[in-house]
Amino acid sequence: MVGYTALLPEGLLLATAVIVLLTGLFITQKKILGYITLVGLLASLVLVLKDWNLTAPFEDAPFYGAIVVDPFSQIFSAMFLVVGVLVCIAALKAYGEHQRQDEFYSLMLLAIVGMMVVAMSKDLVALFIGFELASISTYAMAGFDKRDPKSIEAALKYFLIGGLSSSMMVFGMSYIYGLTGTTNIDLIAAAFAADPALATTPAILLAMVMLIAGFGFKMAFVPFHMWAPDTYEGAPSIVSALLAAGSKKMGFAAAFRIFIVGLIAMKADWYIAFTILAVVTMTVGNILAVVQTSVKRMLAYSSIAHAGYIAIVFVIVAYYPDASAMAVTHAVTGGLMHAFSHALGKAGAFIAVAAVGYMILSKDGKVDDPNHIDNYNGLGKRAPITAFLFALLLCSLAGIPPLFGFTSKFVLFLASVEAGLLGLAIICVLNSALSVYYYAKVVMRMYWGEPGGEAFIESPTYLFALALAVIVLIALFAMPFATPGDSVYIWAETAAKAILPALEV
Amino acid sequence: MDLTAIDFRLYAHWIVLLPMIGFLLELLIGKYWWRKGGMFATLSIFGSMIISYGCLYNIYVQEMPFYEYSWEWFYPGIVAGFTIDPLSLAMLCMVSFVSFFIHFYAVGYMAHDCAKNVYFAETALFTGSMFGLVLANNLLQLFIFWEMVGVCSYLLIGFWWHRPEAAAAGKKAWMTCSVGDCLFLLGIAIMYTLMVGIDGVTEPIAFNQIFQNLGQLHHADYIFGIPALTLICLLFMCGVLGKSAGFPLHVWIPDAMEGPTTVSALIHAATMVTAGVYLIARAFPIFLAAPNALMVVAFMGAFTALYASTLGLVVNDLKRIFAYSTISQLGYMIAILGCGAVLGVASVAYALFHLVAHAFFKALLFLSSGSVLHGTSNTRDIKEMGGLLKGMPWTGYAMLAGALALIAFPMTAGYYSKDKIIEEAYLYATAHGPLGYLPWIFLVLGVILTATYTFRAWYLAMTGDPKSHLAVHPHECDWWMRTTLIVLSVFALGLGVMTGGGIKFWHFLEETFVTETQTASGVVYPGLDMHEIAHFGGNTLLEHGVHHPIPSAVIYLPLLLMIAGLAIATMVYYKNRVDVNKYIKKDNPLYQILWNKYYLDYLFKDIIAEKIIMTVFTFWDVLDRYVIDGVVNLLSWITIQSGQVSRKLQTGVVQNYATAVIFGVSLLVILVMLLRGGA
Amino acid sequence: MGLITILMLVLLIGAILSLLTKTTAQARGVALVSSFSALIISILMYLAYDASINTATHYAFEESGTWMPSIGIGYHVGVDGISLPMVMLATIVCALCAVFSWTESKRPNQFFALLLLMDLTLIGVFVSLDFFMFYVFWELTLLPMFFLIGIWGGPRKDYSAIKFLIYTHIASVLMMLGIFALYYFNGIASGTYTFDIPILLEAYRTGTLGSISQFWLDFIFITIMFGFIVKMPSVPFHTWLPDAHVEAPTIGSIILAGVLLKMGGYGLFRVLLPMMNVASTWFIYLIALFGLMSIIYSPFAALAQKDLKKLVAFSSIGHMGFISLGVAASALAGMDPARIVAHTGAMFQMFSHGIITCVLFGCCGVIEHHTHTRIIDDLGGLTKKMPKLAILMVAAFFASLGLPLCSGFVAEFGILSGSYDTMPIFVVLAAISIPFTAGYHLWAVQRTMFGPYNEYLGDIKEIKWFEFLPLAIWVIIFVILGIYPAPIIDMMHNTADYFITSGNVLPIGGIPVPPGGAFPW
Amino acid sequence: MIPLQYYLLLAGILFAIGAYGIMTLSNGIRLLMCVELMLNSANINLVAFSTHINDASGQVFALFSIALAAAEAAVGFAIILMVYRLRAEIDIENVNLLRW
Repeated sequence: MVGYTALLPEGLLLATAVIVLLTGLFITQKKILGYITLVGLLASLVLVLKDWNLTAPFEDAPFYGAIVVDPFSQIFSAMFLVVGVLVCIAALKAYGEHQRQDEFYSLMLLAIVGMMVVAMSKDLVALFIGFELASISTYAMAGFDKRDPKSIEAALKYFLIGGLSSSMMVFGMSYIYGLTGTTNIDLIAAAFAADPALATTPAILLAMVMLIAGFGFKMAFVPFHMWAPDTYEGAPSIVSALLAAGSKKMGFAAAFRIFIVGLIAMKADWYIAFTILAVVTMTVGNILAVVQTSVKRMLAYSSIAHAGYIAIVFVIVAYYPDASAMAVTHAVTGGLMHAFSHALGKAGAFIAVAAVGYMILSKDGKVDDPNHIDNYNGLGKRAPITAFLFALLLCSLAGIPPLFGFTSKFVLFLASVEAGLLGLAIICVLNSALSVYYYAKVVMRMYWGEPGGEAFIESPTYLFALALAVIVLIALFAMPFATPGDSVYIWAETAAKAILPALEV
Repeated sequence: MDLTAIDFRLYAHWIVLLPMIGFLLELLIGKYWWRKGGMFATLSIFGSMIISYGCLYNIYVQEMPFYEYSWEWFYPGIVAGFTIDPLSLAMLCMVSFVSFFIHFYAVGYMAHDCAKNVYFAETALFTGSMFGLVLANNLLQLFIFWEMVGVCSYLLIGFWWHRPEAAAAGKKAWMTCSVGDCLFLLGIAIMYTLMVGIDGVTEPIAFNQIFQNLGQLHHADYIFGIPALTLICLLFMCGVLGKSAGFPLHVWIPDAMEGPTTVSALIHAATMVTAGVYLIARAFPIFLAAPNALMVVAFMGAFTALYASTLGLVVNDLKRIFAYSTISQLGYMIAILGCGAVLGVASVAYALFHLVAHAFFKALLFLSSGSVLHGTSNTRDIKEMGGLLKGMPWTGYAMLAGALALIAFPMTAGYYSKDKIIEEAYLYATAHGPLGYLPWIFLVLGVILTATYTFRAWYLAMTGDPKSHLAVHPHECDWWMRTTLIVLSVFALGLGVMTGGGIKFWHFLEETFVTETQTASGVVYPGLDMHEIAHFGGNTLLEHGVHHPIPSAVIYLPLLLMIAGLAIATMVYYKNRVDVNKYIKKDNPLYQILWNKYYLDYLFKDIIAEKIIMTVFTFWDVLDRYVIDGVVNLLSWITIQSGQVSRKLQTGVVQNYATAVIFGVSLLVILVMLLRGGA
Repeated sequence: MGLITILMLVLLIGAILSLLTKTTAQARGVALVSSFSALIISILMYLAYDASINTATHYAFEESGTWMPSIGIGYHVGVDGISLPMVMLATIVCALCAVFSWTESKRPNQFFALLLLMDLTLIGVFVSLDFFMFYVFWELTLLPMFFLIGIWGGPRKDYSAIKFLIYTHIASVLMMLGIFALYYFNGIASGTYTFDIPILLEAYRTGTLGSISQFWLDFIFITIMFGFIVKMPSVPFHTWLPDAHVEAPTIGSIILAGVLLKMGGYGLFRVLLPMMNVASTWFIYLIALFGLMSIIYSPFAALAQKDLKKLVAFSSIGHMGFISLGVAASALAGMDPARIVAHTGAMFQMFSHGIITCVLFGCCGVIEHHTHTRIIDDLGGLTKKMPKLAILMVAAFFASLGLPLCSGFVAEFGILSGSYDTMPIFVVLAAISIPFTAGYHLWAVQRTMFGPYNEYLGDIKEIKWFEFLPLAIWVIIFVILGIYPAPIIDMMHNTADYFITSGNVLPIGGIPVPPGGAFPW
Repeated sequence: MIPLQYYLLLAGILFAIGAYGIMTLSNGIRLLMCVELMLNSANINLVAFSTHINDASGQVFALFSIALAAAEAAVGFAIILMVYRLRAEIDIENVNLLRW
C-alpha cells in the first residue's frame, strides 16, 4: 500500500475538516480552528511540493484507475492549496469572531479536497463526484453571510446555474458513457481510436457541447458566465477569492483531462467551439470590466477575461497537428502557468478587496457598497501598504513585469504565435492591452484620487496574506536568479507532458 | 624683439579665438570692470588686428607662400581649417580695422547703456565669427560662422529687446536669411556627396580640394535637370541673397536699423552683409566652372543695385537711406563678380576693392549718422533735422566725406573702386552680346540715383534751417567717436590714393587662386588654370594683361552722371529751386510704388507670412487635434460605449442567465455543426 | 558581478531606500547619492571603454547568466558605441533631475524613488542583450512615468497618463508578437530556443531562420518596427506625446523627451538595422518616410500651439524624425563614407537631442513654476525679470533650431549631408523645413522672453540656483559637444563604421535598391 | 424489452421540460424541481445505457448522482429558505440586487 502515501495530502485535509468540525462543536474559543486548518493546509502543501513530479496510478482496488496522481494533478493541487492557505489566513481576520467559523473552515477544506479530486480523477464518475463536492461546499460558502441579502442572492444564483450546468454535464457524460461503454477517460480515448466514425455522430457532438457547458460554467466562459459577476460580487470577498482562484481552475483541470486526453479524437469539433468561446470570452470580459464601478465586480469580469486567455490552450492543442511540438507543449505549459499566476493574483486581489471593505466598514461605518471604486480614492494615503500590494497584484493580473503574471502571459501568447494562430494572438494581446486600462483605473484612484477620510488601521493578518501572494508572484518571476532554475516552468512542462502523450493517437 | 621675424600665419586661429575669449570675459566678468564693459572686447579685437596685419606683412612684404592648415572636426573629412591668402587677408584687415574702430566708437556711443557688457560681448562674438568665416578653408566652417554672424545680428538688432519692433526686426532678419541658408546648407550637402565620390579626396568640402577636382565635378550628372555644379552655385547664391540682402531677400535690412547705430555700422553696412560677396569670391572657381551660374550672379547683382537705389530716393529715415545705399553697393560688388565670367579672377579683385572701400565710407556714414542720433536724442527723420552742420561740424563734415566717397567723387576711394567696376562691366557687355549690356546699364543708372539720394539726405540733414526743436541745439559727440570719425574719413577719402588708385590692391588680389597654396600637412595645392576652369563652365576669359580698349565716353560717363545727380540734389534740396512736395502725393502712382517698396514687404509679411502660412497652421492644428488624435479617442469611446450597452444584458434575473446558458449550448451545437460541415 | 549589474543594483537599492524615507531632505539625499554614483559608474565605463576594439569584440562589459534556461531566457547585458552614450545620457539626465527637483515637497519619497526607478529601467533597456530582459525593461519604463504623470501631473493627468500607458503598451505588445515569431523560427531552424538578441538577429540577417515565407519575415520586422516608431514617436502615431508632456511634471517631461523617446531610436539601431536587408526593402523607405513626416509635420503643428510646453513637445517629434531618416538612409546602398556620416549623425542626434530638450523642458518648467502659466500669449518680456533664464532659454532654443556650434547642428548636418547620397528627395524636403523650424523657435522666444514685460504676471523671482545649475550644465554640455563632439562621436563613429562596413550588420556596400526603387523615386 | 431509444426519448423530453421550466418559472422551489428533473433525466440515460451494454458502472454513476442530487437539494432548500427569511417571498424574479 506504499502507493497510497501519494493520497496523503487529500487524506490530511479530510482529517482536518473532520477534526475542525468536531472540535467546533465543543469549544467556544474557535479562533484556534483557523490555525488548525492552516496547519493542515500547509502540511499537505508541503507534501505536494515534496513529490511534485510523482506519478502514482491506482490501477487496482479500490480505485480501479479512477484516480491518478501525476504532476498534472500535483500542480493543480498545489494551486488549490496555495489559494486555500491565502483564503484561510484572510479568514482568520474576516471570520475571527464569527460563531460558525468552524463550518466555514471545514467547508473550505472539503471544497479544496473536491477540487484536488477533480484534478486527480481519470474517470467521469470520480470527476463528477469531486466536482459536486467542490460545488456544493462552495454553494454553502457563497451564502455564508446569511444576514446579507447580497450574499444569499449570490449563493442562489450560483446554486441554480450550478445545478443546471452540472445536470447538463451529467447528461453529456451519460451519452459519452453510452456511446463508448466506459467512464474511464483513457478507455474513452481508446474507444474513439478504435472506431473513428464515433467521433462524427451528432449525439457525441451534443454530449461534447454539454460537457463544455458544464465545465464552462466553472471556468465562466461566455455565455455560461453570467452567474459569475453576481456571485463574485455578492459572496464574501474571501469566498470570491476561493471561487475565482480555486473552483475556476478546477474547471480547467477537468476540461484539460476530458478534452485533451479523452475527447482528443474530436478535436476538429472542439477546436471550433473553443475558438469561438475563447475570443468571445476574453473580449466580453474585458469590455465589460472596463465599465464597472465596483472593484469586486471588475475583478470578476477580469477573471472571465483570463479564462478566455487560458482557453486558447485548447485552440492551440486542437489546431496544431504535431502534438509533441514545442508549440503544444508551450501552450499547455503556458496555460498551467497562467492558471497558477492568475490563481495567486486573483486570490490576492479579492483578499485585498476584503481588506479594504473591512477597513471601510470599520472606519467610515455604513456605506451601501464598500467595494465601489470611489471608496478606493486616495487609498495610497489612507492604507499605503495595502494599496501598494494591491497595485502589485493588479500589475500581475495585467501582465506587467516584474511579476509572475507577466511570465505566464508571455509563455501563453508565445505558444499562440508558435502555433501560427496569428489572428488569435493579436486578439489576445490587444485584449490584454485593453485590460491594462481598468487595472490602471483602480491604481489611479488609489494613488491620485482625493482621500475620502483619514488614514486606516491596516490589519496585519490581511497584509500578511497579501504580502505572501505578492512575494510568491515576484519570486516566481525572479526566482531564476536563485539557482533552482525556472522551477514553475519545469513543473508545468512536466505536467503538460503528463497529459500530452495521449495525443499520440 | 624683431616682429618681422615672426611667422604670423601660424597663429591665424588666434584671430578667431581672441574675440571669442573676449566674448566670454565680457559676458561673465565684463560688468565689473572698467566702464562696466567694453574693455575685453576692444582689446581682444585689437589683438586680432595685430595678427591680421602681421599675416599681411608676411604675405605681402615678405612674400611668404599662401598657407593653409586644418584639423579633423566633426566627422572624418569634415575639418576646421584656416587659410591665409590675399582674399582672406583683404577681408581680415578690413574687418579687424573697421570693427576695432567701431568698438572704439561704441565705448563712447553706448556709454549710458545699462547692459553694455552684453552689447560688447555680442559684438566681440560677432567679430570673432566674422574672422572665422573669412579664414575658413572649407564650406562647413564658413557656413557655421555664417550662421553665427547671423545669430549675433539677430541678438544685436534685438538688443533693445523690450521694444517689440526691435524684436520683430531681429526675427525678420533671421527668417529671411534662414530661407537662403537652408538652401545654402543643401548646396553644401550636395557638394559633399559629389566630392565624397571622388577618390583621393581627404577633405570633401575644403575649397582647395574642390578647386583641384573641378575637372571631375563638372562631369557630375544632372540633378533635377540642372547641371550639378550650377545647381550648387544657385543654392549658394540663395544664401548670398539672404545674407548680402540681394533682391528679393533684401527686405530685412531696413528693419535691421532698429538696432543700435554702431551695430548697423558694424554688421549691416561694413562687415556681415559683405559675407555673401565674400562667399562668391571665395568660391569663385566653382561659379566659374558652373555653366551660366555667373550670369545669374551678374544680373541679380546689377538689378539689386538699381532697384535699391530707387528705393533710397523716397525714404525719410536717415539710417534707412544708408541701408538702401548699402544694398545697392552690394549689388555693384555682386554684379562685378558675375562679370568674372569674362574677367576671371580680376573681378574678384575689383569686387573686394569696392568692398573694402565701401566698408570704410559706409561705416563712416553710419557712425556719423549715429552721432547725429546721439546728438539729437534719436531723431531719425531727415524731415525733422536741418542745419545740423553748425551744431556738429565734425559729424557733418565726416558725413560729407562719406557721402562723397559713396557717390564716387573724384579722388575718393569710391571713385576708384566703383568706376572701375562700371568700366569692367562694359567689357563684360561687349564680350557677352546685346543682353550683356543690361548689367552695365543698371549700374550706370544706379550712379545718378546714388548721387541724388545721398546728397538729398546730407542737404536735408545738415543744411538749411532746423525743422524741429530737437535739431536746434544738437550737441557734438565726445572724443571717442570723434577720433573714429576722423580716422575713417581719412581712409574713406584716401584709400584709393594710398593704393595707387587701387592698382596695388588689384595686383595683390589677382594672385589669389592662380598661385599655389602650401599646407601644414605638406600637401601643396598648385595654382589653378582659370582659363581651363572657365572652359568647364563654357566661359571664355579675356587674355589677362592685354589692354582692352574702352571708349573714353564710357569711362567718363559715370563721372558725368554723378555730377548730374549731385546737381539735381543741390538744385532741389539745397537751393530749393524745385518744390518736390508737389510730386510727393498719394495720387502719384510712382511715388506710391516706391513708398511701399514695390509692395514686396506687403507680399512677404501680409500675404505669405500672415495670411497663407497662418491659415495652414490653424488647419494643421485641427488636423492634429481632431483627425489624428480623433481616431485614437474614437476607438476608446467605442470600446466604452459598447461596454455600457452590453452590460445591460446582465439583468440580474437568474432565469435569463439560465436562458443564456441553454441558448448558448444550442447555438454552439449549431455553429459547430455548420463550421464542421464547412470545414 | 560586472559594472553594469552594479550600476543597476545601485539604482534599485537607492529607489527602495528613498521609498522608505520620510522627509524631502532624506529622500533627496538618497536620490542624489544613488543617482550620482550611477553617473560616476557610467563615466567609469566610458573611460574604460576602448572604442578601437569595438569593431573586434562587439560588446563591452558583457555579462551573461542563465535566467530561464528551459525557454532560453538569459541574463545578458553589454554595451557598445550606441548603448554606452545612451546609458550616460540616462545617468546624466536623471542625476541632474535629482538636483533640479531639490525642493520637491509632494510625496518626496515616492517622487525620488520613481526618479531612480526611471533611471534604472531606462538603463536596463539600453544594456539588455536578451529580448526577454529588453521587453521587461521596455514595459517597466511605463510604470514610473505613469505615476510621475499621474501623481505630480496637471489638470488632465488622468487622460494623459492612461493614454500614454495604453497607447505605448499596445505598440509594445505588438512588438512582443514579432519577438515571439523571431524566437520560434530561430528555435525551429537551429534547434536551440533562445531570446538572445545577437543570436536571433544574426539568424534573421543570415537567413538561417529556415525556409519561412517572406510574410513572416516582414511580420517580424513590421511589428518590432511599430513598437519603436510609436515610442519615438513618429507622425501619425505621436498624439500621446504632446498630451503626456503637457500634463507631466517638469522632471517627467525632461526624462520623457530626453531619454525615454530615445528607446525607440535605440531600437532602430540595435534591433532593426541588422534586419533591414532581409525584410522587404520598402520598409526602409517607410522608416525614412515616418522620419520625414515627423520633420515636416512638427513645425507646422508647433506653430499652431498656444502652450509653450506643447510647442517644445512637437519640436522633439521633429528632431526624432531626423534619426529615422539617418538610419534608413545609411542602410541603403551608396558611398560608404557618406553612409557612415549619416549613421554617426543619427546616433549623435539621439544624444544631442537628449541633452538639448532637457534644457527646453527645464525652462518651460521654470517659467511655469515662477509665473504659473505656460500660455505663450500670457508671457512676454521675461528677460526683464529673469535674465539668467533668458540666456539659458535662448541658448537652448537656438540649439534646438539647429544653430551651429551646438551639438544639434553637428548631428543634423551629418544626417542631411550623409543621407543626400541615398535619399535626395527626402533630404531636400527635410532641408526645406528648416526655416519653419527656425520660425516657431524664434516666434516662441520672441513672445516669451522679449517685448514689453507683461505686468499681469506680477513680481516674479529670478531662477533658483538648483534650477539654474542643472540647466547650465546641460547647456555647457551641448555647447562643448557642438564645438568639439569627439568625446562622444568617436565611439559612435567606430560603431557606425562597424555597422556599415564590416558586413556583419548590413551587407557590404549597403542594401541594394530594387530596380525602379521601392517608391517612384 | 423496451428499446433503448424510448428511454433516451423520455430522458430527452424530461430534460427539455426541466430546461423549459428553469427558463420560465420564477418560484424558487419550482426551479429546484426543474434542476432535479434534468439530473434525473441524465440518470435515466445512465441506467438505460448500462443495461443496454451490460456494464454496471453506469448504474453506479446513477446512484452517485442521485446521492449528490439529494445533497445539492439540501443546500438548495437551505438557500431558498434564507431567501424567504430575508424577503418573505421566494419569487426569484425580484432577487436582482446584483446586476450590470
